Amino acid sequence: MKENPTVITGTVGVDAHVIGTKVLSRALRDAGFNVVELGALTPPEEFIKAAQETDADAILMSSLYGMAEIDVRGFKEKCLEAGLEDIVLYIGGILGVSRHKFADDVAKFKELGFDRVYPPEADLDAAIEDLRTDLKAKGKL
Amino acid sequence: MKENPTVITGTVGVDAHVIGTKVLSRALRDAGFNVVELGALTPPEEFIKAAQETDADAILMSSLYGMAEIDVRGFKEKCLEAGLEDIVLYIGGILGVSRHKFADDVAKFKELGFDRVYPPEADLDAAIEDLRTDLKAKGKL
Amino acid sequence: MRRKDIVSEGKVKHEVKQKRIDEEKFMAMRKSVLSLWPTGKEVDLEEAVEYQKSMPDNKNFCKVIQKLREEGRTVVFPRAGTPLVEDEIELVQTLYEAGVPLLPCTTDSYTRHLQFEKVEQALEESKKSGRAMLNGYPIINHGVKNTRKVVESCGAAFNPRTSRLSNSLVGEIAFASGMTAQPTSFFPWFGSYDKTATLEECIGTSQYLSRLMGWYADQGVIITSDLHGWLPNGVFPISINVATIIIEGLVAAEQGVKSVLPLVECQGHLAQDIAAIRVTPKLLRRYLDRFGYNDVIIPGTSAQQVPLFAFPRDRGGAFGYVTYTCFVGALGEAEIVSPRSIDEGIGVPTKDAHVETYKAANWINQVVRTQKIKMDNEEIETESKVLETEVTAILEAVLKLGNGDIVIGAIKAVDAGVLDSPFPLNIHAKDNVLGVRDSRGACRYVEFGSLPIPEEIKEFHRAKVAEREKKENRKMDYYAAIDDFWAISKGQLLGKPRK
Amino acid sequence: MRRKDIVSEGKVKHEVKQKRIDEEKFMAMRKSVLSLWPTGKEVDLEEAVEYQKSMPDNKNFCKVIQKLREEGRTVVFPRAGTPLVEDEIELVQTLYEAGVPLLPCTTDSYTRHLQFEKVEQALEESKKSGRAMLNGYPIINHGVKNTRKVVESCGAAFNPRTSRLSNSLVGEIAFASGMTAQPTSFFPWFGSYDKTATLEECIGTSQYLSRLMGWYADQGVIITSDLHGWLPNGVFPISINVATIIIEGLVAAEQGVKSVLPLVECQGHLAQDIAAIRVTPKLLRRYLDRFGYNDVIIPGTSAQQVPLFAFPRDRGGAFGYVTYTCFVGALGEAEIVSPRSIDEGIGVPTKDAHVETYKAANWINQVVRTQKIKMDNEEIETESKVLETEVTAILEAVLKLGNGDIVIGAIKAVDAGVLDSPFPLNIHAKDNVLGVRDSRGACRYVEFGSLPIPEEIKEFHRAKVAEREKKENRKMDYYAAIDDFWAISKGQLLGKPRK
Ligand code: B12
Ligand code: B12
Repeated sequence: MKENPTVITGTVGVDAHVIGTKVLSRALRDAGFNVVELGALTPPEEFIKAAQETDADAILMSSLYGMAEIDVRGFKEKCLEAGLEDIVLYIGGILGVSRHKFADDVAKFKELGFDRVYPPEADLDAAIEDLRTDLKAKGKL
Repeated sequence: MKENPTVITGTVGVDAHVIGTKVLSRALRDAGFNVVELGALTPPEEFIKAAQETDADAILMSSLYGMAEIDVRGFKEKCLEAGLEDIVLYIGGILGVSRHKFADDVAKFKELGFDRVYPPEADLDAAIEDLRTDLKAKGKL
Repeated sequence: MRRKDIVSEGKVKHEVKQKRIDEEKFMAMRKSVLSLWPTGKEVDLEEAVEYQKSMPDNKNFCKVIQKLREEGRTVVFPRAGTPLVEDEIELVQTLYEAGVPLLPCTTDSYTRHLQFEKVEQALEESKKSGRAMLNGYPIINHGVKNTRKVVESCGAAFNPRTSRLSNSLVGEIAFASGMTAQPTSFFPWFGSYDKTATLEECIGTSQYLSRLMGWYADQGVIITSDLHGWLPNGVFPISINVATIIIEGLVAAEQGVKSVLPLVECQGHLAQDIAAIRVTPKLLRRYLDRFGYNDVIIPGTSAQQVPLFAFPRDRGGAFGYVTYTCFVGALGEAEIVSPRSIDEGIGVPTKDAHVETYKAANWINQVVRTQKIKMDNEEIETESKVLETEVTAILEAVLKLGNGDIVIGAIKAVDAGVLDSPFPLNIHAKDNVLGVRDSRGACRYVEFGSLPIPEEIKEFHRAKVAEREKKENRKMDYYAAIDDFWAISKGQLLGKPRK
Repeated sequence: MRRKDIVSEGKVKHEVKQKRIDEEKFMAMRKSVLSLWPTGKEVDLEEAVEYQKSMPDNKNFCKVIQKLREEGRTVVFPRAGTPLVEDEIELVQTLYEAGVPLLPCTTDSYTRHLQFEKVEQALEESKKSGRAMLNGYPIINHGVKNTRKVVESCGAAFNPRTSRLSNSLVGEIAFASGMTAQPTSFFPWFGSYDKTATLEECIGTSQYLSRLMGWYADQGVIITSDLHGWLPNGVFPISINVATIIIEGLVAAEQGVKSVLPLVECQGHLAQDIAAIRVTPKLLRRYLDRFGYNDVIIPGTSAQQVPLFAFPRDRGGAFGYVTYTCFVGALGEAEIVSPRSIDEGIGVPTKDAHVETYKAANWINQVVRTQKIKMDNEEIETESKVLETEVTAILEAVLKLGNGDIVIGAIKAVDAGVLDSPFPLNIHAKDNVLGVRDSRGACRYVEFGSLPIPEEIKEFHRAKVAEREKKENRKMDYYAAIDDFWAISKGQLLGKPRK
C-alpha cells in the first residue's frame, strides 16, 4: 500500500501525438501520483522497462494515430514475462482508423489485456477515479 | 401536324412553387411552342379543362412540395375520360418528401400514366428535345 | 378547390385602411374566428393576460432578443413542429438544450387549410402507428390547455408559423397558450403563397392578428410581430423587400403592436447583406417615429436565408451556403440568423440534418460574435446609402399614392407596379422587374418596371450592370438573371452562361 | 527501434551552417541517397531538367500560384495519396476535375520509415485484394517512370509530402518525375514529429533538399519550397511560427531555392489570422532581401488549418470550423487554403468526407473572392504591428546568437529557449512558454519563457490577459490554456472552466 502510486505514461509505437499524454501526465501529477513520463514515440518494451525499474503500479498508454492494435499485440504477455502480472493497464486515444464504433475498441483492447479503454476527449478526472478504484482493489492504494 | 404545338404548364395541387414553371414556360415559348401558362396552385381538373379548351398536345406539370403523388392519382384516367387519350404527359420537380432515389419517382409516376419524369435542376433544352421527339412520334409535329 | 370563401378571420369584415379596428367590431370578428373550432372556447382573454404576466422574461420573444442584443450574441431560429403533444415537448426540449432560446411552432398543412377533421383523424393514426402523420403541430386542434404544456416544458420563447387562412385562429390559441410572437406579414402571402388574393384581402387578414397583439399590449403583454416583406424570388436588389417590411411594420403599429422584428433576407453579397441588416431597423425606426409610433420596440434583427435561390444539393455546398449566411449575419451583429437546413435542396430535412445545421451555425455564431469584429468599408457604406435612398423613394411614392394612408398607398402601388418583384405567384402583381448580379456579385436592377427609383441611382445600377456586360461580353437580360439564380446552388455567386 | 542511424540523406555528411553545400560534396551525398533503393538509378538530373522544361506552366507549382494571385482566386490544397499507380491516377484526375489545380502526393508510412521491402509486399497484396494496403503513394518504390504517368495524367502541379527520414530520396524521385514543390521545413520535424533529433540534424536533412531545388533552379527549373515553421501545439501567439518560417526561408534560399511559399497557421481569430496572412510574406520578403536573396520569388501565401487543436467530432461543428477557416483565408486573399477534412476529429477521412469538405471550401472561396471584399480595421492593424514587432525581435535575437549565421543562431536559440513553443514533442526543446486567448479570442502569451519579446509588447499581452482574468474572475494559467485548447472542438473560441 502506497500513498503516491507510480504510473507510467507515453504514446506507444511511432505515434507522435504528444499533447494528450502530456495533459494526462500533468493531471496525474496534480492528483498526487508519481508519474514517469516517457513522452511520445515510445516502443512498447520501454514501457515495460520503465515499469520494472520504477516498480510501477500502472501503465497509462496513449495512441492517436490509429495503429495501436499492431503496436500492443503481445504486450500483456510481455508484461507477464517481465513479472508485471499485477500492473494496471489502461489505454486511451483514437484507437482505430476511420469512423468506427468505440465499443469495438473496448472489446479489442480488453481482449489484448487492457483493464480499461478510453475514448477521445475522455474525462481525465473520471479516469483518475477509475485508477484509484482499481489500485484499491489490488491493495495498492 | 402543327407548326406550333400547344402545351399546358403549371404546378399542380396546392403547390405554390411558381418559379420553375415560369422558367419552363418561357423556355417553351422561346422554343416556338404555344404555351398556356396556368401558374402555381392549379387543381388537376384545371389542367384537363385547359387542355380540352385549347386542344393541347402536351401537359408539362410541375410539383416541388413533395405531395404530387396524391395530387395526380387518377389524373391519367380523368384525361382518358375527357377524351385526351393522345396527350403527352410530363411531370418534373421534387416529387417526393425527404431524401429518396429519383429512380423511384420515375417508376411511380410512369405507373401513374406520365410519359416522362424529370428531376430537380432538369436540363430544359434536353426536355424540349424529348418533347419534340414524343410529339413527332405521335404525328403531332 | 378555391378557398377564397373561407376567410380565417371569420365572416365579419372590417374596412381595410390604415386605421385601428374599433373594439366592438374587433370583438365581433373574434367571436366569429373563435367559433371555427371548439378549442376556440378555451380562449379567455382576461385569463390569458394573467397567464402571460405570470411568465418569466425568458418566455417573452421581445425580451429574449433584447437580452441577446445586450450580450452581443447571435442565435439560430430553427423550424420545427411535430403532431403529438408529447413528441412536440420532447422536440422543443431537445432544441432548447441544444442552445436555441427562441423556438418556432410550425403548424401542419391541414391546419393551414382549416381542415380540422382531417387533423383529428391524423392524430388518431399518429397515436396508433407511432409515426408522425402530420408535417407540423396542429395547434388549433390541441387547443390552449395542451399547448400550454408545450410552452411550459422548456425555457424558450415561442413563435408559431402558419398560413394566411389559419393566421387569426392560430394567433388566438398561441397567445392564450403563452406564445409571444407571430408574423403579421401580408406581403409573403401576396407575393409567394396566394395566387388570387388581392393585397387588400391579405392586409385585412393581417390586421386582425396585429389588433390582437395590440389588445395584449394594451394590457401590458408585449407580443412581437416578425416582418418578412415581399420575398425576392431570385436575385433582386433588396429595396422592395425592405420597403415592404416597413409598410408591414407601420400597419402592425397602427393596430397597437408594440414590438416588431425585421427579417432581413441575405442574398450572398456581404456588403449588401450587412448594409441591409443595418439599414432596415434604422429606417423602420425612422418611419415608425414619423407616424408617432415612438413606443414600438425593435428588439433586434434577424438575418434570413429564406430559400430565394435553388439550394446546393450536395452536402458540402449546402454547408458552405449555410455557414456563409451565418457568418454574414454574425458579422452584421444580427441577434438571430435563420439558415435553411442542409437538406433544403433535397426535401424535408431529417432530424440529423436539422441538428447538424444548427451545430454548424452555432459554431460560426459563437466564434464570430466572441471577437466583436468591426466591419466597415467603403462598399458597405455605398450599399447602405443606395439602399436607404431607394427604400425612402419607394416609401414616399407609396405614401403619396395613399394620400398619407400607407395601406391604401400599398394597394395602389401594387396595381401601379410601384411595388413589384420578379417571378411573383400572385396574378395581381405586375411582374415587370428583374435583377442580376454585377461583376462582384452585388444584386442590381436590370429592369426597373415602374419602380420609383431615383434617376441617379438607376444610373448607378446601369453602370454596374454595364461593367459586367463588358467583362463577360454578353447582355445581362432574363437569361443572365436565370443563370445567376442557379449560381449559388453551383458554388458560385455569378451565373455562368449555359452553352 | 531507434532509427537515428538511418539518415535519409545517406551516409555522407556536410557541415551544418548557413552556407551552400558545395557541388562536389553534394554529388557525393546524392550518390549515397540514390543508392538507398534501386529506383534511385532512374534519376538522371540532366534528363530530368529537360523533362521539366518540356512541361507547360500549369505543371509548375510556382507559376500556378502566381496565376491564382493575378486572377484573385483562392483554391483548396487537399491531402491525398493511394498505393497503386492506376488508382493514384484516378484519384488525381478526380480531384483535378473537381477544381483543384494544386495536388499533394502523400506518401505512405512505410515509405516514411524507409521500409521499402514492406512496401513491395503491401503493393502485391493491394493488387491481389483490390484494397489499398498502404495509407499513401509509395513514390520511391514506384520510381520515376511510373510517377511520371501520374504527373502527366492531369493538369495539376504536384507537391509530395513525406517524413524527415525519406525527405531527400522522395525529393529526388519527385522532381525527376515532374513534381515542382516540396516542403524543406525542419522545424515541424523538430517540434512535432521527431522526439530525439537535434535541430542541427533536422536542418542538415533539409539542406539537402534545398540544395537539390537550387540545382534545378540553376538550370532554369523553378521548384517551390513550402515553409511551415514550428507548429504551435495549442493556443499560442503565431510569432514563433512566423519567425521560424522566415528562418526556414533563409536556409532554403542560401541553398539556391528560388521560390518559397509561406504556410500561415490560422488559429481562429480573424484579425490575427488576416494579420498573419499579410505580415508573413511581407517580413519574409524583407529578410530575403536583406541577405541578398532578392531573386527568390514568394508566389503567394497559403492559409493553413493544421490540426493545432482538437477538432470538432460532430459533423456540424466540423463544417463550421472548416468553412470558417476558408472564410478567413479568402478574406485575407490567400491563394491557397488548406483546411482539414470534416472527419479530422474522427479518424482517417473517407473519400466522401474529402469531397464534401473541398466542395464546402470551394463554395466559400468562390463566393468570397468574387466580391473582392476590403478587410481593414483597427484590430487588424494593431495585430499586424504586434506581430511584426515580435517576429523582428525574435529574428534579430536569433541572428545575434549566430553572429549573423541564421543556422547557428537558430540552433543556439532553441537551446536558449529564445525559440520555444508549448507542448513540444522533442526532448531538446525548452517548453517554458504558454498561450491563452484574451476575452475576444486573440491568442496571447501568458508565459514568455526566454522569448525575446520587447517589454512594451509583453505589457500589451499582460493587459489583454488581465482583462480576461477580470472578466472571468479566474487565473489564466495552464488550466485555462487547456480549456482554450479544447474550445474550438466545442464550438467556442474561449474555453469554459471545467467544473
Ligand atoms: C494535433 C494533431 C497532430 C499534430 C501532433 C502534434 C504533437 N506532436 O502532438 C501533428 C500535426 C504533428 C500531427 C501529425 C500527424 N497526425 Co495528427 N492529429 C492531431 C489532432 C488534430 C489532435 C490531436 C490532439 O492533440 N488532441 C488533443 C489531445 C489533448 O487529446 P488526446 O491526445 O486524444 O488525449 C486526450 C484524451 O484522449 C485522453 N487520453 C489520451 N490518452 C489517454 C490514455 C489514457 C489511459 C486515458 C485515461 C486517457 C487518455 O486524455 C487527453 C486529454 O483529455 C488529431 C485529430 C483530433 N483528434 O482532433 C489528429 C490525428 C490524431 N492525426 C492523425 C494523423 C493520421 C496524423 C499523421 C499520420 C498525419 C500525416 N500524414 O502527417 C501524423 C502522424 C505523425 C505520427 N508519427 O504520429 C489522425 C489519426 C488517424 C486515425 N487514428 O485514424 C487524426 C485523428 C487526424 C485524422 N482524422 O486524420 N497530428
Ligand atoms: C423558392 C422556394 C420556396 C418559395 C417559393 C416562391 C414561389 N412562390 O415560387 C417559398 C418561400 C414561398 C416556399 C414556400 C414553401 N416551400 Co419551398 N422551396 C423553395 C426552394 C428553395 C427553391 C424552389 C425553386 O424555386 N427552385 C428553382 C426552380 C427554377 O427550379 P424547379 O422549380 O425545380 O424547376 C426547374 C426544374 O425542376 C425543371 N422543372 C420543373 N418542373 C418541371 C416540369 C417538367 C415537365 C420539366 C420537363 C421540367 C421541370 O425546370 C425548372 C428549371 O430548370 C426549394 C428548395 C430547393 N430546390 O432549393 C424549396 C422547397 C421546394 N420548398 C419546400 C417546402 C416544404 C415549402 C413550404 C411547405 C414550406 C413552409 N412550411 O412554409 C412552402 C410551401 C408553400 C406551398 N403551398 O407550396 C420543400 C419541399 C419538400 C419536399 N418536396 O419534400 C423544399 C424542397 C425545401 C425543403 N427541403 O424543405 N418555397
